[in-house]
Amino acid sequence: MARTRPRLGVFKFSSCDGCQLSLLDCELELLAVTEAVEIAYFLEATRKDMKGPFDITLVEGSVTTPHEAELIHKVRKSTGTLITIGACATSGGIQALKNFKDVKDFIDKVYAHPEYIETLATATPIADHVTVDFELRGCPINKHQLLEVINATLNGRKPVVPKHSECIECKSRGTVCVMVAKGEACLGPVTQAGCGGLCPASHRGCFGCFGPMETPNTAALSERLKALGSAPRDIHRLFQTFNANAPAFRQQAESLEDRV
Amino acid sequence: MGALPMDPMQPRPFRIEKVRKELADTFTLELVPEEGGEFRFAAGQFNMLYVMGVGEVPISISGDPGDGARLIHTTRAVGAVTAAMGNLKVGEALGVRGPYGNPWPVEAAYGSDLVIMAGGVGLAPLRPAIYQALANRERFGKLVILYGARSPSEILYPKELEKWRGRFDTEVQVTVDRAAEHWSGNVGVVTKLVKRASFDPLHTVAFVCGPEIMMRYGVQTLTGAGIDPSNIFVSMERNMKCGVGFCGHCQWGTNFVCKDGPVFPFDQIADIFSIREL
Amino acid sequence: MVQIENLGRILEEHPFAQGLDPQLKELMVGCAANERFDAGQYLFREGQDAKKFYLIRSGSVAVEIYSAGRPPIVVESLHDGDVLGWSWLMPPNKWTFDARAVTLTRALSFDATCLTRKMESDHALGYEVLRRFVPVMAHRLHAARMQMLDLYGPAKKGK
Amino acid sequence: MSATANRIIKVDALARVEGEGSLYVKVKGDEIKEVKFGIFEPPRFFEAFLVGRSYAEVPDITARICGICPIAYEMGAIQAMENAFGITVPQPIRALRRLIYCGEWIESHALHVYMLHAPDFLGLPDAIQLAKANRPLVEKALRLKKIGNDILEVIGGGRAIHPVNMRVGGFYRTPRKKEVQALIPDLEWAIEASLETIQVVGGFSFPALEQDYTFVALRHENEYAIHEGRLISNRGMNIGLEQFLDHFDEEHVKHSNALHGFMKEGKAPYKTGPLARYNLNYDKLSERARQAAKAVGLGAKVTNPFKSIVVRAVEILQVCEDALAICRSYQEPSEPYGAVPVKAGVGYGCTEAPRGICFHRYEIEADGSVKTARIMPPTAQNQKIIESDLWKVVAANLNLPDEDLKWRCEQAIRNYDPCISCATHFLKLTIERD
Amino acid sequence: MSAMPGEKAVIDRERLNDLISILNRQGYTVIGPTMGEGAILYDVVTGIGDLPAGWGDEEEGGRYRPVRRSDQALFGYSKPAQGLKGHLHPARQRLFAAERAGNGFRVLKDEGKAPRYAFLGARACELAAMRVQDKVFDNGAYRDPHYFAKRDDAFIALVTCAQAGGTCFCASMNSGPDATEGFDLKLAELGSTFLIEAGSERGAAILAQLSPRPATDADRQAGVAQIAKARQQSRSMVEGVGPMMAARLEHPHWDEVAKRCMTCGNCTMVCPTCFCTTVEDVTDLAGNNAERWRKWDSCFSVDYSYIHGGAVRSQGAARYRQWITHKLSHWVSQFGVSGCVGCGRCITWCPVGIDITAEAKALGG
Repeated sequence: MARTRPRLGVFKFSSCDGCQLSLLDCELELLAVTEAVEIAYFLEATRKDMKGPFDITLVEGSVTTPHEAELIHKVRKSTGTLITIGACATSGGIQALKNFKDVKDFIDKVYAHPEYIETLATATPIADHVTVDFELRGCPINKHQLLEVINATLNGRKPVVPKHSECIECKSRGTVCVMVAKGEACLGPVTQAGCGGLCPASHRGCFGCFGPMETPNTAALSERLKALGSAPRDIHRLFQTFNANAPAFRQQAESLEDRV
Repeated sequence: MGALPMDPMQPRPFRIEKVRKELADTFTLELVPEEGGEFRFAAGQFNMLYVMGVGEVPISISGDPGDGARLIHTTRAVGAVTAAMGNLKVGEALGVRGPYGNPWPVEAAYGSDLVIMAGGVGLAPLRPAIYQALANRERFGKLVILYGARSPSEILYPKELEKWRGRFDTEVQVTVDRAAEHWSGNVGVVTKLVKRASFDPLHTVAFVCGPEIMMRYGVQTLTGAGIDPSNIFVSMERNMKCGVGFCGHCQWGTNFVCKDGPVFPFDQIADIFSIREL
Repeated sequence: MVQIENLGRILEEHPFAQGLDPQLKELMVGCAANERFDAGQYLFREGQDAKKFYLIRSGSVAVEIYSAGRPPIVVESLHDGDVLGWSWLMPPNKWTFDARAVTLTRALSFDATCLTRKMESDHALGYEVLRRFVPVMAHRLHAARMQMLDLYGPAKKGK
Repeated sequence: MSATANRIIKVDALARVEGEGSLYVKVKGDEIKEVKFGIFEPPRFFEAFLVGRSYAEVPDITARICGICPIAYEMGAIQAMENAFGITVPQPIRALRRLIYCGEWIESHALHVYMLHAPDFLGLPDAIQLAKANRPLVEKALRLKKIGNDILEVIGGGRAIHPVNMRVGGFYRTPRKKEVQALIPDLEWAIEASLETIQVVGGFSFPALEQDYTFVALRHENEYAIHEGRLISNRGMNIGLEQFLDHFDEEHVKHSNALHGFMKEGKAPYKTGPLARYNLNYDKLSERARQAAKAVGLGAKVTNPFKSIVVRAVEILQVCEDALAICRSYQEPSEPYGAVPVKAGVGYGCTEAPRGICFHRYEIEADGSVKTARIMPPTAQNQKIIESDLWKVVAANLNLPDEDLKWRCEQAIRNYDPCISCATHFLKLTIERD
Repeated sequence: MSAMPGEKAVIDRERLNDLISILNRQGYTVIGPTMGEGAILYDVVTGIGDLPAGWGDEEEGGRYRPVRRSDQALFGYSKPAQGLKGHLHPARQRLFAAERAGNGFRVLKDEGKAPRYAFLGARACELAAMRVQDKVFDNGAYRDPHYFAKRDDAFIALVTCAQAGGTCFCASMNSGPDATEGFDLKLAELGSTFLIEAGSERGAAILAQLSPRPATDADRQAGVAQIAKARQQSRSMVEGVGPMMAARLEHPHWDEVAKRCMTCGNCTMVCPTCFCTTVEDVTDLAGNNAERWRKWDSCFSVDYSYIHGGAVRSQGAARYRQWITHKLSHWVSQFGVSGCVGCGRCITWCPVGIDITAEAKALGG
């Protein structure tokens, strides 16, 4: 059966561009994707500026400016399936570190004329502003998972994007656990799978690019990391980096704050 | 070495002969094997149904075990696979593995009264048992069908229920949770029907299928009415990925629901039936 | 009195009176009346004073809630052997539902004022009547909860 | 349209650049009143986040400044830390670093040359249309790009964007010999593909524009500088990294969320990136790269910014050759990383990102935490020179209709392969004809 | 000499090279212990030089370290980090491919040939684990062709343990350190020689080519002493654990464990008997080709027990209870054997060191 080509929009909010680059990085599959969907809006790839509505929209980045807070509602209205991609869009990303600090102080640190800068006090995930149909995690997202989500959406199936721990990926590929075999601090046991278990395979602990797994027992991991010799301040930083604003990581970092 | 043993994980394509919409979200498919031949099963068994590229789900068989020419499944669209199944059209194909699982012990109930209690789409897995019981009506004492649905418009197989009710030898009672005033039937929970049904509890076998909570209270009511737990059978639902005991997902206590069930005599599971998150 | 004898026999046959001491039964019969309702006729309506209760002998009765702008919703249907109404037992003694005969219904009704007086002066009767109402109420509560669960509907997606 | 009509040309959201930027040009008659190359990519405050973090975390955090050139950030930060702690890495580690950087260059340049810039020269909106016109070419381009990513994945620990394997002192894990050797056949193919690329883009027609630029680039005695060297210019500057801030600064202008870099001397704009590197390090290009450049008419000097696409193609060839040599001679280092003697101090790092020099300076506390951080990405440094190019392009093309002029301006900006996400801490085109 | 099954002989350690070559010649891929990245791992071995000579291991709850031995023993460790499960029951396995055909689809024949494995250095507990998984994948009604394509023909050269690892408790599970059946060859490393016996005819045929000499009484005694020493284990499984657990499905201790358990699933991944899998449907973008893959799953994932609407085991406590009660108790009802072979990997590789023997004791007390 021939299917009609759905229209795809790719939008960027505050981010590093890496997640949308993942789409261009699907080198071998990219042309197939452009055959399966009509890329109707994707600034990084085309100057063709076609208007909505879109059947599928990928949104990268978090909401950090008043303009973005407005724009996301327009994007939501013009799209069928809205898929957020990456840590920024799903938890606020690295720039959510400002949620824990005084932003004015930050602007002063970076810019000579703070009065030129328009920014919100927080960096927030897209789902805090509009209804999101699917969240794809990662800093950056895994391009295979991105293809899977697009593919599943086109084929009407549930994307295979597990929410269990990173450990299961590590063990499935036969990586030796760096926490057990080396005493490295690792967020793997509380982090959602998806990257493919990269850090432990590179002999270092996971630093949580994919955010908290389902039902993460961050307290138990903190206790173990302490026993392995991590200072509370180091554990705090571990939880407060790329998915600092994800509730489970945020709360665990907060619970360590009085000991930092 | 001779021919390789059949791979139980490989589906056989069946062609859709007929699609019937039963309720807003529930439909019945009539299937015939592409390779030809008959499909034999026992009442209460299920198949793993595969929609190409979408996935596979366990669905109980709801046709007549006496009729091997057509495989009949009634399904509610609740997830991606069942939704995709609902979009299939006559002439398209579906993968089938099965039949799997323990059936309703219809023959073991010969000589007794038979009470069939169903809730919602739980009537679908019981329909084969009803067909079988009706085909062998003379072998039973009383035959009582108690059915509860959410509302009059959500009663599954209403015409057949009416037909069965019209038989002089079968007691059919239908109740709904809520109704508008034009509904002249029963309103209330299905368990309420037990009290008014006529059967001899000491010589009765009961089959119960519906949502787990309904089955819990249903069994309670039936045992309360005096039926021995070993004569009450329930059909359980658990996550299944293989249907043959390889994937582990459907474990429930010592049981694999796929091969030890889905139909269990209640006395065998009474001790775990109410344990949470088991 | 022929009528009372009849009522006594009728009460005797109703599950409500099972195991009730004959003396107490007699006390109850003194407050009873035989009633008949045609299909569609209301036994009582919401908000009216609840001065009676009914033991249904035959037929079926729909317990309904009315809401403006939509047809009444039937929340339960009662049949032979069921007990209808307990609002007479407690203040403000007002019916909280409508009760409508779905088919020709015959019922034994009991006058609340009469029975309440007897129950107060004869605590044994009071105890026996209440003891029979408690399971009826408990059962109704349980059934209401089950209906509230909306068991047969498609499962709601978990978050 | 009368000669004195107001003309406003706006590009609210520039396409085929990394990140979000805009252009605003205001023309009255034949006189250009204003050219603003703006970056409305929201500010992300990296320098502020870094304060108080451990030195060890800085490479991973700075990687997130940019998904296009994370190596530039990771490596700049790593080398700055090593500079602060007095670490020199052994030769095999250095070679692996160059190899992974070659990967980023191949990926980024192939992406820019084919997917982002070439459609301008062919009058197409994007590479998808290019694929319709010449599918084998686009497939080759994608394979070339993929080879860059493959290097990034093998050396970087499994992913090309925000690789996880680089650390202060070396790598977390050094790849096995067979993993590196597996790259060789593809790199051999890539050399042929890059030669073909030079021919294809060398055959484009280039708008006339010659500029007398101040070029700034890294210079290394033994190689085409990528990740190490002194900073030199065509005006005689030759400095160590620690002197960078004595010569360069950046200012905050109203129309942009990115700071604009300038040379302190004369408060002058300067140019970094492929053209600067080519002009300053022509002698360090491989013989084959020089010959291939010559074959499409490129000598030792190139001052037409539109020819940057050809220079990028030449650079792809250069790094493919470099990468191949490294892979062929690769021996597994005895240790993946050396000791890190943490101490208080100041460290500088500067590398050639695909789009130009990326400078880092950190002050580190005795416990290894960051006291201050300063990062100057290439696109921020190039902002002033982009505006200068645009003045010339608009002036030379005032006869063009707005749509064509707009496109020409965009093309001129894309000469720089601006990476706007990184510059924030960067574009709408608005051309206003007044 | 010709070796009969059960008869003990002695070979020099260099003969292992011959053993590997003979197996290779017979078409087997030989899998054996190697010093991998950070731990001893099973991998392809082509000669004695690939074996982890002089390496041992230190293991305790949540901790593993490879350590140098004072000698050059080839099998001087307790057990590799992950067992042999991955070879017979791979983490990912394609079940079938399908392509659209007209209105329907066609299931394509899998032309792939299963690898022929010889396991050199398999431990008794690992052999026990295979025998447990055999029962799972041939449960009377159904036999899994994917598993048995590799298992039926697998050659097992068992090496008995010379010492117990820090987390081993096979002795109390009756699954080690020695085995009496199920192997083709059984070896025990005695210094520079191996005590060897055949357990099958094909084992005997190969043994005959290894220039064995008859074992002396001293050799046999050394072998017995070695097993006795390996039997000395610091951990043991509490007696009667099966019925005990079945009676304690509702017990406050589950919540205690849940405080420590991260539901990360490491225990299930390293367990040599854990067999659970989920399936993954893979399609091309146009939807014309589809594949169905089976991959390892864990009862610790929420999705594992998902039925429309929600998961049956939403709580960590329930998931831990499922794992341990299945392993130690329900397995016996299902398959007639315990699901635990006492290898102790779940203890070693639990990031927080939860100890199955300690939890069983705590639950029984």
